[in-house]
Amino acid sequence: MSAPLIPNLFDLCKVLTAAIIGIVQQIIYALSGPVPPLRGLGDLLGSDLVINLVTLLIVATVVVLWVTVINLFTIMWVERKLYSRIQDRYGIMISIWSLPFWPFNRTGRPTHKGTGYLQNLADGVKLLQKENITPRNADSAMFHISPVLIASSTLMVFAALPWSSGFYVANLELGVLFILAAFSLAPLGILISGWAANNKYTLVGGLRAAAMLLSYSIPMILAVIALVVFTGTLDPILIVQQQDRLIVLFGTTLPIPAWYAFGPQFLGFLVFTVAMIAEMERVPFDIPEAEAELVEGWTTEYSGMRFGIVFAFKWLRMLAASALISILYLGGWGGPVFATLSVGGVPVPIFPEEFWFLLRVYLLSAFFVWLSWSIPRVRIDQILNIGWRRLIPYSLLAILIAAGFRVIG
Amino acid sequence: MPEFWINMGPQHPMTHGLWNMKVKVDGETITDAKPEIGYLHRGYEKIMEVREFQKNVVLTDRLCYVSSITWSHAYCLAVEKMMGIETPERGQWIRVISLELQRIASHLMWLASYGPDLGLLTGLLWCLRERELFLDLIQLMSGARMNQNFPRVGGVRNDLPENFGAMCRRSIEHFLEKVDNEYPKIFHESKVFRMRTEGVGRISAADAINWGVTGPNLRACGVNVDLRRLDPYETYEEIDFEPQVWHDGGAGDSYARFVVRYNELKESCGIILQAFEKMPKTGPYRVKSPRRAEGEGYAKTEDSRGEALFYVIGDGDDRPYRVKIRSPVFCTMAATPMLLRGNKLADVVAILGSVDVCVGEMDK
Amino acid sequence: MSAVAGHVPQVTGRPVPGIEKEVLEQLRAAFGPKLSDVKIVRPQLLEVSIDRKDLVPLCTYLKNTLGFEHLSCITAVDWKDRFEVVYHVENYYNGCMVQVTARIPYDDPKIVSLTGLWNAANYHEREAWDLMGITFEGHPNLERILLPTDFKFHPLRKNFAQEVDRQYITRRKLRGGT
Amino acid sequence: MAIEWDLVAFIVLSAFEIIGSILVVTNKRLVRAAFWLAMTLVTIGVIYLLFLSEFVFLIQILVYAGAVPVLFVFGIMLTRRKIMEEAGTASEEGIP
Repeated sequence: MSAPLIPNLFDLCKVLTAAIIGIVQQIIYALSGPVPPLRGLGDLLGSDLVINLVTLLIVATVVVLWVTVINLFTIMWVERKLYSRIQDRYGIMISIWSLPFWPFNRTGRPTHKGTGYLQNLADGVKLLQKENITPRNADSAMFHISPVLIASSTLMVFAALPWSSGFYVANLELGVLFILAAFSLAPLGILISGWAANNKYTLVGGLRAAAMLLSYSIPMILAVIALVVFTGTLDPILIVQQQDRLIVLFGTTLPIPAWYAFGPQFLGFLVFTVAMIAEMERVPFDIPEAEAELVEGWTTEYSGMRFGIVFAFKWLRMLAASALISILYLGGWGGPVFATLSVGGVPVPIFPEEFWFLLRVYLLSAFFVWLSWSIPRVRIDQILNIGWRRLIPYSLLAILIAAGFRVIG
Repeated sequence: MPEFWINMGPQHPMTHGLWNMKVKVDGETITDAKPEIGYLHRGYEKIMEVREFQKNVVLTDRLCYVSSITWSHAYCLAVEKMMGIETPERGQWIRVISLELQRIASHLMWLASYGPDLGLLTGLLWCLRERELFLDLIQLMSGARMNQNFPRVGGVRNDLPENFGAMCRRSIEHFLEKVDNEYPKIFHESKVFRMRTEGVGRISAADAINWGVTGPNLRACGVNVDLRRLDPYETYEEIDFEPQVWHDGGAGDSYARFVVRYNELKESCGIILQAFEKMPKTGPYRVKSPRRAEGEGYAKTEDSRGEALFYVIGDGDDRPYRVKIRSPVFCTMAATPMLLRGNKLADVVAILGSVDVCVGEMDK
Repeated sequence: MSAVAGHVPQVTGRPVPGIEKEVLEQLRAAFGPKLSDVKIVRPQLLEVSIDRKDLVPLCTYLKNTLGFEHLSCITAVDWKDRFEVVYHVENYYNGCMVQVTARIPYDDPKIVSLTGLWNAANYHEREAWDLMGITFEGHPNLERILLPTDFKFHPLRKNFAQEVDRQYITRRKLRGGT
Repeated sequence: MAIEWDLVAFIVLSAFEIIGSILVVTNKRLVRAAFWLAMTLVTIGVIYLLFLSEFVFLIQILVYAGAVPVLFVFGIMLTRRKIMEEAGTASEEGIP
């Protein structure tokens, strides 16, 4: 029912690398006239081991760029504009004409009536040129390692996260488990950065963050277990294909798509979403950087681009979380294609799978932003209360329901 | 984790001003607290002894910079009582209107800063948007948004602009419509807000009275004391208004303080509208005050944070011999260790936010 | 009359007219000779001045029997030849306020502390000591509250230089000299 | 003679592991020891990958590398008496 824009990213890039390596090979063979050993190098380049390796690298860069440049800026822009509207103001309004270099520094153009998309770029550049201060007698080795640990564990998530049935880096049978494992690596980084910054506020902030993330990854994993009872696999693409049909209830096919969120998995869906909000450290569970009492929580001592990385990782996790929720419960990239144009022999669907997937991701992110900017922050012991006393029993109940329906259904 | 002291201040997003609350923390629960004040001490009582009576109004404006008319009015009332002069009828009504406008602006500033304390930044933007309405009204009336220098010894500086009543009515209707259905959605009806404020920072009525807590913080404990009713000054007898008291069981926690102040917003709007009806349309708004004065006078007014008292002594010179400023926040600060003990570290913000600390008047 | 802990005092919130004459008689009956220049300034306000010796009996009488539970503020006044500490005490039940003035000789500025009766006195007495230099015996921790702890003077005293008499007080003189 | 790549990888990984575990024991600064512990546990996981068992590797990362060192650091922080005087976090004025 749904067709991807890019049927297979790996093959697409393979064509690209084959072309490049072909040209390089010709040059080497041309050079190998006077220098015979070069011929061996040419053959090595041609072997498919090197081609596969280079294609994988290109695919990885494409997805990482797609996530950390295009999607990160768009989601930051969506959030800043949305919560400004909630707060009855314009939000970021910087326009293309505010750029200082040649084509854009024309005078007389409104620099602040634009869409505001470049504001995040401007913030990034500003952070780049800020000084990276390490607090005095801080544990500098750990202080520098933990942002790397946090950021890399978040990027690891996008290695296994498919954006449509063709657009992914690696399609693992255990993709969902890989993503959960990557999510669970961050508490260690947060705790160590809180400890290493030699500041009471960051220490308490780090402790709280680790406590919260630990106590919320348990219901998250239990909810996924409840889902796996139904799907039988952990491969995201198969899960989405299973949800790509209409609900058949007592023989009549209802027009509702068979997303897992509608079926008996509804409780698991709620538990998973709440646990994801906590994993993302969004405002209802925003204890780690509770501005009011802990100044900035565990990110207080970071400055410059190190703070930029640590701060951007919050939005990357929001992106990963809404993507995971839409894959597991909201039917990933299922959606009618309506019409396919053939552009130069290549069938290009008007509403491809990527469109439907991004629509779900950004709607979910908008929901998280709306939620986190309209309710205050919950206290740390209340969070742990909710986590241990309410979410874990609900997730166990979800598993019970799923198993029950599995037996009956 | 051994007990250790955490400094909440002097530069801390929670303190809205320069004071330091040292909190002894055992893990997450607070075992002891020690406020350190005096960072903003400008020695007002000493400076006031070298300025003429009327010139001190400039100083009392800057006591609590969020509700400056209420403070200058209290000072002028004390000096009038000392001199034995009486403001004419219309002057008293104009004073009542200016006091209530300033009270609404001050309460809105408190509500605006209470939202982000608990993590709700939207509250800040909404409340400040409404506060602009009232700052414009105050500017229309007295010429400035802050530090208006509006009250005079023996009356007010100038009369109200012509259709000030109609402007006030329009702004108040718009404001009441917002207060009735927009704000309760993010404050009263939000479950998380109730979780963060109910049962937090509890103080019993007897302790509150003993420690000298006054104003909305005391009425939140269920004690029905409102100086505009108990010791009516200006023309408050003729206005029938209902002091906002927390009725069901002396809760005395942050949520009670929040509800009391929130209802006072609506109450003050009612008072202003009543004042415009009962106000004499014409008449003097100011009486000439003598240059030198002898004797002592004291005035007690209901400031937005509690009982503001001025005790002025004159010895026949044209400047006061001694001025004593009783600041409600200075006295409530003595009771804060009692409020904080036993709560969590994250509650310090909710409690001190609901006590509405204004550093200018606390340090004098 | 005094509020039992936990029990919310039933306060009508309305002033009782003519209460100050009643309170005047009760005070005269209990402390007749000791009170000097008792006068009613205006409805709801009563002025009494006594010597510092029998301040505590008067205040305990006011608090426990007459129900004056709210100590509004404590003012220290320096009259160049004597000190005066003015206590404003208020009764929430009938809205009456009594202003008790205690005279203190200039040479030994000492008076008994009232923190036993009202805890509100704690901060007021510390401030009076901090700015005027009157020591309150029996105060739990009488130390500076508004001024830095290593400040040597009591600025509100009349002999402390006023900004008008001298252009400015040099920092060196402030820290070390007279 | 073809180099058995998996044997080389195994040797390298186990060398990492041994060094890490030695560092865990000998390190004076406890938080660093916890970090090295996490590092050794991850290398053990990677060795599982060598045996082509991804599931065990993922569970190892999820449970061991994600939760156990965090609980260790929790334990360290909540029990040590002189929290603020430890070499890495000696703050000048100490507890005010």
